Amino acid sequence: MSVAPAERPGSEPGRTIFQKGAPGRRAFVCPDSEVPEIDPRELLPERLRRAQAPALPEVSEPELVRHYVGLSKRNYDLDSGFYPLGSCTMKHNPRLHERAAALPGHARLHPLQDPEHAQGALELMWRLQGALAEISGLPHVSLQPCAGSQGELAGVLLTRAYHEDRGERRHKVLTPDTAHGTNPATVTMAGLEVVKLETNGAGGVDLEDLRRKADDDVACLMLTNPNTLGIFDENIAEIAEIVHGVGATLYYDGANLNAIMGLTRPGDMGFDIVHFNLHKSFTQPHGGGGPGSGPIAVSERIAPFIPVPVVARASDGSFALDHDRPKSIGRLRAFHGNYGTFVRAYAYICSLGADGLQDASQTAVLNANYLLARLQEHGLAEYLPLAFGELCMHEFVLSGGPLKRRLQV
Amino acid sequence: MSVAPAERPGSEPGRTIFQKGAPGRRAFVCPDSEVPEIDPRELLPERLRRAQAPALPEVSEPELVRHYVGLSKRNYDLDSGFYPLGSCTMKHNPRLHERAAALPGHARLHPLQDPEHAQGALELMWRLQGALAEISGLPHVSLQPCAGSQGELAGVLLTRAYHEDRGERRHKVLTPDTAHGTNPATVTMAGLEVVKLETNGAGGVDLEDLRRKADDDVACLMLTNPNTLGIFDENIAEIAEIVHGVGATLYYDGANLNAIMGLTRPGDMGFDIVHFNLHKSFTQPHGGGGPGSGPIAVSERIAPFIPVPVVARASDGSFALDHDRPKSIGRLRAFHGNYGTFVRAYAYICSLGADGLQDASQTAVLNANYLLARLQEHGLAEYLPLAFGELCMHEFVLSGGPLKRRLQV
Amino acid sequence: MLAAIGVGSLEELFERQIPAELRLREPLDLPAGMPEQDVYEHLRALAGRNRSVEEQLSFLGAGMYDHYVPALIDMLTERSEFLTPYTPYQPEVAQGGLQVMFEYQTAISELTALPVSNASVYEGASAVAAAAYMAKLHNGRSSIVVSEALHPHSIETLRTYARGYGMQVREVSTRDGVTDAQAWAGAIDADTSAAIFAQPNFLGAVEDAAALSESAKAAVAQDGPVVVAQVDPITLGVLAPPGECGVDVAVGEGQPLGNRLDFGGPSFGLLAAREEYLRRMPGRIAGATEDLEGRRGFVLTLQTREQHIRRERATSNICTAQALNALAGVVYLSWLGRRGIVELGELVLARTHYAREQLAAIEGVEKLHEQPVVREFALRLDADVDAVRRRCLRSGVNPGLDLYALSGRERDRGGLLVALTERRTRADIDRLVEVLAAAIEAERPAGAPAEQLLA
Amino acid sequence: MLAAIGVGSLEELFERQIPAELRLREPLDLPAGMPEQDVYEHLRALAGRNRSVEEQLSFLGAGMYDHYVPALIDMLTERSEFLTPYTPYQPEVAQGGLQVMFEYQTAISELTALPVSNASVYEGASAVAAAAYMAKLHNGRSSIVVSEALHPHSIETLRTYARGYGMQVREVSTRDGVTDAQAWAGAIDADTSAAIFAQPNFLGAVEDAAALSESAKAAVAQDGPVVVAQVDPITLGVLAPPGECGVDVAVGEGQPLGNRLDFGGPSFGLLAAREEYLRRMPGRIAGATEDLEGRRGFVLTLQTREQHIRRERATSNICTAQALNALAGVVYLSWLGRRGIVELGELVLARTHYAREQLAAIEGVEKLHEQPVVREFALRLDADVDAVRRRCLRSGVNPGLDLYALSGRERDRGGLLVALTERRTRADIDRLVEVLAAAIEAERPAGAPAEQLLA
Ligand SMILES: Cc1ncc(COP(=O)(O)O)c(C=O)c1O
Ligand SMILES: Cc1ncc(COP(=O)(O)O)c(C=O)c1O
Repeated sequence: MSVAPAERPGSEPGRTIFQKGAPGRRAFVCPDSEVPEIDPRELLPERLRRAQAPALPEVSEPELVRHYVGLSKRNYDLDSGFYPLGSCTMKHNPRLHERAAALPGHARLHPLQDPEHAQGALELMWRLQGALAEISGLPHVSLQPCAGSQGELAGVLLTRAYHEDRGERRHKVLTPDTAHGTNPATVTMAGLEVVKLETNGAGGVDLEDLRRKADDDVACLMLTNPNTLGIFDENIAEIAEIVHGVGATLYYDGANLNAIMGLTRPGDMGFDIVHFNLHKSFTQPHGGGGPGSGPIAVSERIAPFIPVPVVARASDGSFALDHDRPKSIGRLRAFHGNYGTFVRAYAYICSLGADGLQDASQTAVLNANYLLARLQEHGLAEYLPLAFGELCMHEFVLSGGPLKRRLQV
Repeated sequence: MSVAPAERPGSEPGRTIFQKGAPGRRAFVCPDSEVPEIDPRELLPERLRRAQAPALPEVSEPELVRHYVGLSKRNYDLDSGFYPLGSCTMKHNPRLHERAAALPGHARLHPLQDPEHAQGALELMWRLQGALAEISGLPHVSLQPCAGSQGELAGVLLTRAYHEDRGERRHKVLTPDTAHGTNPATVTMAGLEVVKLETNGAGGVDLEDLRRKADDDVACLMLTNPNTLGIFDENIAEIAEIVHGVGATLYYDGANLNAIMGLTRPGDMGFDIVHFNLHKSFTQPHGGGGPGSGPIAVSERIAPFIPVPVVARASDGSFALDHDRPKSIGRLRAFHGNYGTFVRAYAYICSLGADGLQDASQTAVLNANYLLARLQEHGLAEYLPLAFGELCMHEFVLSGGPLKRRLQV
Repeated sequence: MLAAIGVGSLEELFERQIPAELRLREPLDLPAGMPEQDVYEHLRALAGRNRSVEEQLSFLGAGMYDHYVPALIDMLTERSEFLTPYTPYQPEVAQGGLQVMFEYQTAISELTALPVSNASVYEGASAVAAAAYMAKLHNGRSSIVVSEALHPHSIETLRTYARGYGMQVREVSTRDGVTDAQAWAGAIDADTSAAIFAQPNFLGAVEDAAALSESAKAAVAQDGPVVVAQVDPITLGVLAPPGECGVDVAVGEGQPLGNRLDFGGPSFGLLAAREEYLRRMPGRIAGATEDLEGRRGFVLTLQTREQHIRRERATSNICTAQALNALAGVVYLSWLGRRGIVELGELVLARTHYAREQLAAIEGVEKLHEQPVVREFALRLDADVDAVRRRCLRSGVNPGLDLYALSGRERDRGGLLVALTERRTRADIDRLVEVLAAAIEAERPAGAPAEQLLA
Repeated sequence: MLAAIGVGSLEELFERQIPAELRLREPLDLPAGMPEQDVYEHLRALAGRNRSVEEQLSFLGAGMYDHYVPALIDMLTERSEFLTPYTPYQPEVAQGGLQVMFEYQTAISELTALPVSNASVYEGASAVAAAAYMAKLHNGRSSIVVSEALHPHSIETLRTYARGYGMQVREVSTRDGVTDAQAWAGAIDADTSAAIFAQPNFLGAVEDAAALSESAKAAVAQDGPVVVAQVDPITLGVLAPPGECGVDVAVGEGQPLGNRLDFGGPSFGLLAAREEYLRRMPGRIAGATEDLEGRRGFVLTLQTREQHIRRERATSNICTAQALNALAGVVYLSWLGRRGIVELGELVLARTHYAREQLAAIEGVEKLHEQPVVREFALRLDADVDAVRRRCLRSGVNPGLDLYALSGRERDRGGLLVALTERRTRADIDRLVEVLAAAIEAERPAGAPAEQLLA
């Protein structure tokens, strides 16, 4: 027995692929080895060999397809409607990006291909670095981090390296108590200590508390701006002054960057380090929890420490991976970052251009604010999840411009 | 207003794409013309111009995607389970075929590309012609027909041309009363007359009736073998003798060909013309009603009349489209046939090979018979649709061989 | 299982059914089966021996055009739910597909300005033959008048089918690139079942569709012939639609609407008509209905026309047609939208004009006709077209179709048919001009002034 | 809408929020937006300037491998229902994704013979660092012992993270291609939190995993270090799995399992462990549960480890990881199946052996070590590796990795790392042999016998 009649999508949930099929069945047909046969023990001594095959599923190709198509139907996806959760950081995922990323020149390019045979990929990364620098107002970019939280880790390690390079060992990192959980978790992993900051009535940083806590032991302040209510911290200039005043760095959690692109820039606000979530602000599909991508952009003073490699353009116009950065904090992963996500983010930036990005942000802010207004009106602020679906949709009313179609808030 | 909250899949069915979106909205961004602007009336006189834009939908890209993804979810598909209808002629649709057919060298090849720059496509067609000839036992193949019914039309027109070439005008075509509706419809369109044949107890042709009706006016007998119950007409040799005896041709409706591939061949049974349903026997996905493909294979005596063009191999090994067939019935369509379906059918034949095709047929027959036995046992023969789903599944019990996984009955 | 059937072995099962002398004694003479990766590599190698429009700057058209297919179409047509289902005979499990058909019909109807559309026929050439059969069923007359400026494949297909229908086909000649109005009116008589022209026609020229329809109807005292236009849907954003030009039945090749080239197929044929032809239409038609609880739903309607029910008296034998391709078509039209189809039409119109003027300015090239053109145009070269094309091909440019090579008609000698889409940029056009000019220069009969040769 | 918010214009909305001096006065300095077709052509042009494994016969490996990705994986990962959803925080709308995670974990667990697996980490190198953090949380010790025969990127990544952890990294040298057993045991002491080796290692050699684990544990009287193995999942059909070799935590790069190369990412990192490490694991873990009506369902479990709840005391900061890539992984493993993974392993093993022997027979080439190899092996060339590679590249063959170019370590000079997959046929190997032999012949120091140079 295999796919029982009851195995229609929706019915009998929970039966896994391991419970389907039958012994000996499989989809894979193994090619001939074509090479002279040799005693297996000569190839690999018994002692190093696996004794029993791993108990992987045993299913035919149609069973396999049906099982996973069936599971897919038990997911709720962005292409069918809005999310009750996370929807305001989620964008429409244009299918063009999938098509472009699947081109063999991108998808089947080996990461260790000689740079002269990967000029297109390196150029794409270089252009993305440049675009992210321009968007953030911070000139130096590393595409290495695999997701936002790894970008944060890079940021805190950069801060450490920066201070250590100046002979200082600062151990405190200030984070508002409303910060995303990855912020404090990152601080610990980077060997520093979290010091919580109070939030004021408007959801911003409590300046009094900040002044109290900003001392010579503070390495960094991590901030998200605008914050989760879509409110821009109007004191940001003052905050920067205080933080810089004690010699600390200012870190920008870029998860909400899509609200300000083209309107204002973290670099101009005084931030030293920012991470981007390409899977939020730049249409990398969320995949039900990844893949993501968390590039960082930094100011001049942080630049010597950014992870290797960085894509550099030589005077002859060719592109190369620059590993020769003696003060770098090093690598965060193998190879050069989640290139497939770069293709999509870059495609998004090309599609929208400067105007389109600004339109996208304006629409996002307008909606966030409208949402806020409506929530207050209805006294529903506590019940965001339920109200989201209806309200976010009004974004459509606005999107008249030719490019706004790509904007989903 | 656009995608209302209620517009989740399943709810509010029936709202069409025309009822969504808002005036002025669209997904398409038009490229710049880049050429000097010219008075539109000079380009195209007012009189020839459209006055009002057609009332096509006005939706954003996300709305468009959601609408059609939503509609797709209101379909029941082969990748989720078996069909209550048509399932025994439907096969698993390997995804490899879609990947191969989408390669730009296949998918983005213009039909009027110079043959020297389409050698791969022509070779594929030539190989497919050869494989279909081998499978059917009939040496000459035309890939032109767009589907089974057009293959039938080709067949009847070929029969007419054959007789007319011999100076005969025969106007009757014999078809069993159980024949698929396309058979009689085709006969009429081809300008001939349907004469119904009685069916005997075993579901085969009633030989007495055949002898009675087979006369000099009969152009052709159209037959499906095995018939819809999976039963092979054991009198086929005698039938052929009778039909050929009066100078008529024998046409094989190949919709059930997947039951006999590699076991027996229409050509060996005495058929003159056969059509294939690539969308049934050769895994072209059914697409909810097309595209299909209905190549035909014919015997030597019918060969001079087959549609143009045919792919021919020159002595230097190159491939060309042969239009120079003076007795041909002509074209049935523009260009060279549904090439995209050829890629898939050819991929299927390559995957299975001779053995695999035979395995596929044996499994199909075994199942058809098992089905029959079970139906009789349960006295359910009249209610095929409902019983199908459960019974066809037992096919899996058999499919142990490495290649059988591709076989879905 | 064997026991249930009542046989002892697989062997016995076949022995008892297929007479021994008919059973294959040897395996089929086909190569052995291959693993997926090998099949893929084999098909990739074959693809590599084709030069696609990605590898060549191509101005080929003549019925199929290299328009951009938006990525979302691939995504939708590759969804199992659209790709793999059977024909929607059971509406309760096929509402999605049926609604797509309904929407497709609506879109085609809007585009052609004709009230009814079916859910697609095979493709553009046999669609002409299908329309002729509708005319036959409608008025029972026995001759078909067709402009010779249809695509040659359409005329050849019509002739093939017409032999079956028992109808005569009469071709009407052209004059300066369009159907000769006098010859047209003269060819039509009381026995004319259908009068067929193409818009734009095979030479790229825009016909005076309204005038052709009117004169066709006026040619017969009582009831004129069924006027059939073969249209290019992508031009209907700028060209007066058939429904507003007196046309009764519009047919056309649907490939330009979101379908890839695929070396010629599969694509779809569109077919729309005035209301009175509804019951003569071939193929499937989806209709809206309400279920018992008052919910809107869709079903295949008017099935009594079809072969399953009416058998030899069906309006057509067509069964499986082009559902998935028609899906691509309606998604494409929705992607363009009401404004987009006009903008795209204007864009292609402007580029076509530009290309035509630039090319006609080359020494040794002239326009084959002076009619307005919208997406394609014919030139006459003062040199051997085949030789000129070969030179261009060596430079990576396919300058278009050698008219004579396709049609085999003497009058097409020297003709080159050049097609534009939004994919061919101004830079591409300029490159074509450059390459073609050089090729003609090289191939032109030395010293012969163009005028003499062309006279 | 503006009224509801209480502002008069969009302008005002921003004025009232973003201080004037911070607002961008000029548009971003980025190119103007482009239509879809232009973006596509631009990205296609960039792709065209890369040489993929389709355009080159490539024996590159060293962490990512060109295995055949079955077409059904693309189909599944491109389905909107898998591609576009958010993280499954709301199980009632994400049962599909959660069940996939659960199945993935089961498959990784079977493959590694370790009872618990998480739902993936970023990739293979940072997975090593993640395992080291688990060790730190587990035993609080401060040093990490690592075989130098890990991929250099893994060691570099570990060092980056270790600075954050406040841990020291000690590298253990190799001997004849594998971790030096004596040095290994000698390096481990009571302060060693984790002892890490790779299987197979960076030079392609199969380590004696059981012996390394045992000696690591034995090196400390009471409680030995956490033994971590970085494995290549595709080899686990033939190699003794970590769970049967005394390994506590197995990590690895998941790319070979149904993920494309993508110039290095995204892919996924696998991480499995003995039960006692479950609560130290980073990232998401899906668990089976029953709903109120007794139906089986899936949820994210043990979330109290995670940063959302535990914040600065979380077991890791990892949040978004590689759900879609892990889906590809479990589908691939299911496609191979229980038998397939063994067959594939044996196939690659046989071809690797063949290639190694054939190549080592070339004059001027020798094995870099004599250890058994399963899918990759290191050679030493008696010629400048860079020059030899360039010659091969000109013939369309990428013979593998220049070890020194990647690692920058003197001892790697002359080293070439050659990887095999089921995609490289015997004919491909024979071609490599031919091309490499010719290249070495041309580049070899004249007359110098190999033995001297290599001594
Ligand atoms: C505000 C904020 N910061 C950081 C992150 C972490 O990013 P990632 O999940 O890519 O690691 C997220 C999202 O998860 C977030 O919303
Ligand atoms: C027995 C039989 N003959 C002919 C046909 C017609 O084939 P098509 O639908 O491809 O025109 C079919 C299927 O529809 C069929 O089942």
